[in-house]
Amino acid sequence: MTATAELDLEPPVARIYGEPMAQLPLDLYIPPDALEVMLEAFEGPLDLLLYMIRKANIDVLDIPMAPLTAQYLVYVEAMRAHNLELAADYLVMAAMLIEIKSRMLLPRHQQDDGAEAEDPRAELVRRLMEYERMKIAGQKLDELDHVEREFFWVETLVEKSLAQRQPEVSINELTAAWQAVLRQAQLKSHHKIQREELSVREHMSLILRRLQGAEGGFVHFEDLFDPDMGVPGVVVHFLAMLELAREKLVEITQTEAFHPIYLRLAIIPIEQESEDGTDHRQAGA
Amino acid sequence: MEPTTVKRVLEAALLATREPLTLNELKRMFDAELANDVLRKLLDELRNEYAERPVELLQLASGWRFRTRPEYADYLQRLNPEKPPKYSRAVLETLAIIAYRQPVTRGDIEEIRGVVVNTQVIRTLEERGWIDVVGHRDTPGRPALFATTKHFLDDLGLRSLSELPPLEQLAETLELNHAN
Amino acid sequence: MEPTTVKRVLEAALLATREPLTLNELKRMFDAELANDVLRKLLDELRNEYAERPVELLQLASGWRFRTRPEYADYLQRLNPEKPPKYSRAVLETLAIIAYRQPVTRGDIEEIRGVVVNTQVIRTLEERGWIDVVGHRDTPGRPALFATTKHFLDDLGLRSLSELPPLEQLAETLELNHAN
Repeated sequence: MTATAELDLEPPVARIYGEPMAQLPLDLYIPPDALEVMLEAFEGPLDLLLYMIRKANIDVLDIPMAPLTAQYLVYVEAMRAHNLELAADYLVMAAMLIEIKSRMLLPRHQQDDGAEAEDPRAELVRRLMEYERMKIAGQKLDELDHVEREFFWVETLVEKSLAQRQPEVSINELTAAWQAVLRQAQLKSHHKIQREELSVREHMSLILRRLQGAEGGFVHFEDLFDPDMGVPGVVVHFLAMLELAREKLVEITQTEAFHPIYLRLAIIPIEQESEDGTDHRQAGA
Repeated sequence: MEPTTVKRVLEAALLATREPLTLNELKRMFDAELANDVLRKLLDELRNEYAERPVELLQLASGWRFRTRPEYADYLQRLNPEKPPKYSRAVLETLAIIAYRQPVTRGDIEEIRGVVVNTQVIRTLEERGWIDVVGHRDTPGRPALFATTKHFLDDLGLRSLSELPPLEQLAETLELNHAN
Repeated sequence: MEPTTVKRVLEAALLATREPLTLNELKRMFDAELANDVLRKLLDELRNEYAERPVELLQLASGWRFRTRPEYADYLQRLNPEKPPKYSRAVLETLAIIAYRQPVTRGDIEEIRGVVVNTQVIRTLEERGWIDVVGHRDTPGRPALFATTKHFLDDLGLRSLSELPPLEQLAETLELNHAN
């Protein structure tokens, strides 16, 4: 807006308030480049009008329409004369100003309800004031602290490597997967899926795991039973043992009748990590 | 869990977050139920603990977050090779109209500014995530109604629209004049 | 500029940065020349000031940055509504077969599923600690026998495998489904 300061607005308009209006200087000179800058500097006709009013220190609530309109038209005419592309908004405003000015010349009639007729300038004043309010509000918004300008968000790193998320599996997902397996197996062939108590299979694993950890490989038959199992537990455990024998996964040995019964894995794991960390092979059974 | 431990967890979360955290989100971190007033008290304590530090805990439109205090901006700017965007008057005035007069249509904005609103102006604000369409007015063409977002308030470090600078009181003089 | 002010500026920068900051970048914020040893001393002091806080100042390969202490990771994770990763169908079905038919060999699993079992599938379950080798079958090649572990039961919140829906019941629903 630096160039607009050269537009000497004050003499003709400032003095008209309360005084007979002075003639607009006919030799008002606006340099073309200043006009160009002006056109860019103003956000539209309301902004231009507001500038003229504020610059001339006119009371917004009592705008002298004749000199303001004249002044405005001088600007618009100057812009046109310099072949500047004039936004239609400026011409619409010119028409509006001329209309208000002419209505000001007519005597104001009382309305039927006795209320005084509205000032022809009222709408223009309302718009000017609302625009000015928003113009100032825009400047104030700009003056507020903005992120990445006046402040920055704090954003420390989060150590994630220690907390890698593992997939979760629900019981439902697991059984659904098993159902899918069964369905496929049934569809595919006559592959027989035995209906077996799941706990038997679980105890089979328990026994195998126990035998695996046994010193020397042999475990006393009775030692494999935990009294805490209760009767159903013991039965399931025994069934599991028989199933393991049937599947040739364990060997059950007894040297003579009524002698202790021993169990061991049918196969001793071929590779075991020894204490010193080197591999050493154990003979199979 | 000790209140101090809870406070340290809150602190860790608020220092590390990439978005403001709501009370409900903060609560989600704990197994035990945490009452809102307890949480608020701890957040208040936390804010006080940072009184001497160059960062401050802020309550924003969409939650709580730490930010650097504005007096450090000049130094921190030097780390940023990118200059923060400078908005034109058209953008700022349009933003002000949407912020103070929301929800508004493009026509409303044009009426107030007295000029056609460039599409780029609206797009700039939308891309920044500061405004969005919240509905359509039931008039011919069903024009979109624009409003400011929580993100806009967050970016200005504000909790609500009521914290925006008050409008100039020009209107009152006008009304007074009419009353006479 | 007071060393304390310099330290506060460093603190603000290191808390707000999204990338680790090098000493040179940190120096860029100040008009006055800052010697490396002075800078290091201030960073050391800063690190000590945060001894009691849930974030720590770290020197990483590419520079300095604050990071939340690892012990808060579990809490912070609950803030992220990130979906937990999922196991593939192959992994789930293999796990189901091992759970319901244990002890089984890889050959058993392949026979039931009708497809070759990828080594990676078995390894995934082993690494998770959900299955292990409980023996070997006395057949050529002495294949390993897999069973589910106690850890598996713990992770699924089961006391024993018998708490899984029984096979009988599953078979019935299956037949019912087929009947329909």
